[in-house]
Amino acid sequence: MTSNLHLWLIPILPLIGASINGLLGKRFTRQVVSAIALSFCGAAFAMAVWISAQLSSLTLPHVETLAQWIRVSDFRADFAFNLDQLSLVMLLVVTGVGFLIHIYSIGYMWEEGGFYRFFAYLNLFMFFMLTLVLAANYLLMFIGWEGVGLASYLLIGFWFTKDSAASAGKKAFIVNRVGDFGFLIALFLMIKNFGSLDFSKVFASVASMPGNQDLLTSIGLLLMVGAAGKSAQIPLYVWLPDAMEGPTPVSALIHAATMVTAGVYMVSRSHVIFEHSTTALTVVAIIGTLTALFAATIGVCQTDIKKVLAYSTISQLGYMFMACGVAAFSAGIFHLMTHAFFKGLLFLAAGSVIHAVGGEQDMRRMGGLRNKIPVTFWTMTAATFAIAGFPPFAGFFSKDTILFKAANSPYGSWAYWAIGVFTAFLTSFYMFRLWFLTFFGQYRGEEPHGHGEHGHGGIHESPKVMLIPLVILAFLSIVGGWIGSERFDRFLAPTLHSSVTAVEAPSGESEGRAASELVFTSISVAAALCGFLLAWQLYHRRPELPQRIAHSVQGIYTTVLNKYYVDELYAAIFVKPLIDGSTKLLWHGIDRDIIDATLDSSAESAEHVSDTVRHMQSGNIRSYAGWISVGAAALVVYMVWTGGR
Amino acid sequence: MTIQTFILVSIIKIVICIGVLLTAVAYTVWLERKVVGHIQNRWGPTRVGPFGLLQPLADGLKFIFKEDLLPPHVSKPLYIAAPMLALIFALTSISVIPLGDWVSIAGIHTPLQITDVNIGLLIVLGVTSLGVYGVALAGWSSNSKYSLLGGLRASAQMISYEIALGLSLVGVLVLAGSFSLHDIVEAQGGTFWGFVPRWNIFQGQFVAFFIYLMAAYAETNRVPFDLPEAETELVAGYHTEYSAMKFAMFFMAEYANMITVACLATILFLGGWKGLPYGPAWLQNLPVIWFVLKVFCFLFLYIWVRGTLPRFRYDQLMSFGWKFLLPLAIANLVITALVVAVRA
Amino acid sequence: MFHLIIFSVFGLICIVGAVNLLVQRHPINSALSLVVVMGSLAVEYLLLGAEFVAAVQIIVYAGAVMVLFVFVIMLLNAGVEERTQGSRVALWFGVPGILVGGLLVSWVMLEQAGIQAVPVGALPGPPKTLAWLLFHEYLLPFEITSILVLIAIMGAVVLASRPESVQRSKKEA
Amino acid sequence: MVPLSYYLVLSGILFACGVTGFLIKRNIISIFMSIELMLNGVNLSFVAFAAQWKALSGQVFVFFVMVVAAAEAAVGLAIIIAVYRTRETLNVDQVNLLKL
Repeated sequence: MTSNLHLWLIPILPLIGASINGLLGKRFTRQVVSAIALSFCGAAFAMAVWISAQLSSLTLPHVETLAQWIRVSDFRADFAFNLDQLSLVMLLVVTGVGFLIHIYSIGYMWEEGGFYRFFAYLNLFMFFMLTLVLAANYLLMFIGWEGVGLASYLLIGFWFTKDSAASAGKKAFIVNRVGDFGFLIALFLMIKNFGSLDFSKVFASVASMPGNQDLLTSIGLLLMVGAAGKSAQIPLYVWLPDAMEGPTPVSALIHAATMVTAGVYMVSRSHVIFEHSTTALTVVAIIGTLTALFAATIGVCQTDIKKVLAYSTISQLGYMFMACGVAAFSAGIFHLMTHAFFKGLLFLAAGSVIHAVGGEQDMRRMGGLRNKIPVTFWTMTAATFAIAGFPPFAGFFSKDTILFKAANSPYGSWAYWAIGVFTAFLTSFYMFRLWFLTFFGQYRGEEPHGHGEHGHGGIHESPKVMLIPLVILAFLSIVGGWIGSERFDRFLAPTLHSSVTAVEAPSGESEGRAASELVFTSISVAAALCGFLLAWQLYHRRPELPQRIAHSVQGIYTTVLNKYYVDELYAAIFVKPLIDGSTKLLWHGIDRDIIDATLDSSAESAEHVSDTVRHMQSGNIRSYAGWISVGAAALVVYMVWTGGR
Repeated sequence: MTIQTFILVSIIKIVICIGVLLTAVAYTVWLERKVVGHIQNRWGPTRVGPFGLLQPLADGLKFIFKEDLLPPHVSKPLYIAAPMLALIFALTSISVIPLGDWVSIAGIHTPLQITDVNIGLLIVLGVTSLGVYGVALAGWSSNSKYSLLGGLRASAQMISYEIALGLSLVGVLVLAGSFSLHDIVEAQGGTFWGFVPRWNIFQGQFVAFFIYLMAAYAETNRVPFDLPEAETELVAGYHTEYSAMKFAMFFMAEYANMITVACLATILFLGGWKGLPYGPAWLQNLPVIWFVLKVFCFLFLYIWVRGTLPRFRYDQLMSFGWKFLLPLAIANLVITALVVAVRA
Repeated sequence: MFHLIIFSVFGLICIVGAVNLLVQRHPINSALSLVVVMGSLAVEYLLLGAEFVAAVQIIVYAGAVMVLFVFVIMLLNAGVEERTQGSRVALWFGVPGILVGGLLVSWVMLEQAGIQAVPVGALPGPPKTLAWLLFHEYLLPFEITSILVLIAIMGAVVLASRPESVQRSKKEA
Repeated sequence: MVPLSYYLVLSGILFACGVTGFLIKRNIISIFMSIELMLNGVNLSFVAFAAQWKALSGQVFVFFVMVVAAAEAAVGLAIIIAVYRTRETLNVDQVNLLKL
């Protein structure tokens, strides 16, 4: 170990902030609360920047053990933190975007009750997310994993008096549990077979025993189940759209930029396992691809601005998994980073829009906001172009890389690519649909009234504190991709050093590769352009057209509008049997008829007995004393009888 | 010494003691009236005999010949028993008081006290603590509210001050290392630096002496602690309903108690029969005279205080006893014990 | 012989006092009988040589504890006992029970332990020896009982003092 | 020379009288006095056994019993006063709220 970076400080700082705000925040003014939250989060960000500045002098991976945790015979898990290129990227994204969103939240949440609570939760989330990212073993990572789930639950249900918010929180939590279950079993398998959960040891064991395909496949698939839960992939994606019940900054931070990408991070982190199991990789790729397409189609029909963004998030996460599935992990992480920028921005801008129109989220009641909230409009525009994949915006580079890899990687296939391109077209279409519906045309809603008492009625631009993060993120959304996937790949290579790319790199003919890359790029840009044009045609030039189309394909439209009835399907298959079973069998059958009945009858018999015996309790001291003396006499008689033996 | 002579000697001593004590009681009354009279610028008794010296005799005769009233609705056995109890306990405690050292008269070697027991002090304490029954029962059995209040006050007051009294004596006991009154006096022989007598009061026990003084006044229901018979509020307290000989018994009991307490103070703090350590040898060895002199001084102090001080209020009495005397006594005990321990 | 006579006389006084305690219906008479019992017990202690115990018995029991009883009886102006029929159990089971137990114990004592006799002043307990025992061997129990007494004093003060609300209303009235 | 058993029987009688008093007396103060009587009976047997076994600790125990009895008397009488203040009676048969 070269030097001590005190990595543990990075997660602990937000935890301190959370504790101060959570325990004492009720007495603080909003200024103090926000100052505390910002300073601790900002300190974590500053530390991340400081560490990246020192990167050249470090030997990576850099592992620091803070304290012993669990030591059971040979098995040990410590509070250990791991810094390498991958976690550094995640660290910067999480603290950076998180810090910006903290700033934004001050403006967004200023009027809300429970201000201190919100920031306490937000800082708590940062703590867990940083723990997840920096963990040097799966167990600590799991703590962060569960912790972000908790923070997500708390923040989705932030307006817990609202029924839908409360149940959305529960839904997110429970669906995540399904995924965590898979993750946990994967951990158990690792402990059993590798005797350790340290990344380094696990990967070393995996590399040294490549023959054990079945084991690695099952671990990989179980990990994928966990990742699917956290990152909202088929079949566990259903919680994410509902999670939009939370405050918009939460959607931006947790449900777009950071937490939902934890699955991608985890799969990338475990790339050694996946690379040794083709089956697992294929499953990841298929799930990613299908999710991308599936969510994109739903997104086309959604009218709620945040729901569109939610499905778009699912779809983009699908891209990332697609990248992971074709062993292009660095491409996935690259997309993760750019996505954090532009999707965070999209949510924040959407929040700004919602803020502007007084809490309205339905795009059909927006429109023509371009001139009224120009800063929001321009930043949103940047983000939209970025997600749609127009050069030179950030999304173009990452998405393009993924599509290229999907076709060209040894694990890739043309099918992935084709679906990916179609999804890109859909993405472009629904994003521009959102853009046009929101900012162009005529304003279709009522005058907002929510802010009447604050003396600035009407549609209005958000305060500076919200706009500055928007601008910064817009800047990042534009330039974030200019690093270039090649350079990014090289940077991450030590960590995500894959046998596949290692084999491929020397054999690649760079000439032909550049040429084919250009073809792929043109195709994907063309798809994005098509989407843009279609959206322009349908929602700007001839806004009556979508209605007619919807009528003509009524069945499909309703199905898509109702999200393919997946929620209903799950309710019928899982939820209802579970509720019925627990009601009829566990509650009525076992709890009431067996356990309660036993206890009740024993209580009743005790009552009967005591009812007869209680007459001895006359409340008269002298009769008690009488019984005592009778007892004493009996003892004396007994002792005399036995002769004191 | 055979058992017969022992019994004979004991009886002789008892008779002498009782006689002397009763006479002393009578003349303490006379002394009090005389002294208080002079304090108040009066003459006191002058008519009966020279200086009124036969006054106690006249009083006694009067008490004997007065009608013995028995008020209605009293609890008769207790009403009669109460004054007797009071007097009996008052007289009993004199039995262990040593008036002087061992003497040999007609070949019989005997102490100048009825009996010397090794728990003498405890017996005095025990018997005086029983004395409260007389007062309390008188108060209760008289079936009168003044009596009852007097009895209540007496019992509460005596229990309270007994603690301070007992604790003040422990210091002396620590110095002497014995309960026997004879031994305690013997331990006070000799002098400091040739001229200060080695009495306990000069051995650092002056605080204890002060506490003893206060507590003794309270125990004997004397001014300034005569709440049980405070005539301005309770008519005559516990003996309101008593008259004639029964009243006389209470009266005698009170003065007998005073004398006992004075004797005890003399023994415990003032060196008992030990004389001043200077002067001719015969002057130093006048045992009974020295003792009587000291007792007289103590009694005179009693009377002096009575003629001078006003009566306490009852709550003042209680808080004085519990909040001042008791802590002071404990502090005195601790310091004495420390000094003894360091010296040893 | 002399010993036995004294023992019997005071033992008899003891028993008579104890029975009188039961028979008397006025608590003050019971209390005085109890004083008598205690006094004669002190004599028994003297017979056994426990002179210090005897003295303390008089001072503490007769002189303090029982005075306290008398004081409370006077304070509460307790009258003649009412003959209420509160408990049949106590009368019909308890008393016969304790009589049987007591008789059995006495019988066993007389049968089994009657051989040894105790001379007068069998075990002199001079105060010094007792004090040595008390402050060396039994120092811890001694200190513990002192704490117990302290607590008892405070408890008694708290229990017997009138509740503050009552005091205040009295003052206002 | 008095046999030890006489002392013990005397102490047993006193104890039995105490218990009987506890059982038949109604006045709470009398009942309390019965308890004191029991303690006295026990004390006598302590002293007697001390003489029997030539062990002074028996007498020491008596002191402890006395101290506890004194403490008990103080607290007990305070309780009696408190009970009298609230229930206005000293008859234990009427202090019977603790039933059914």
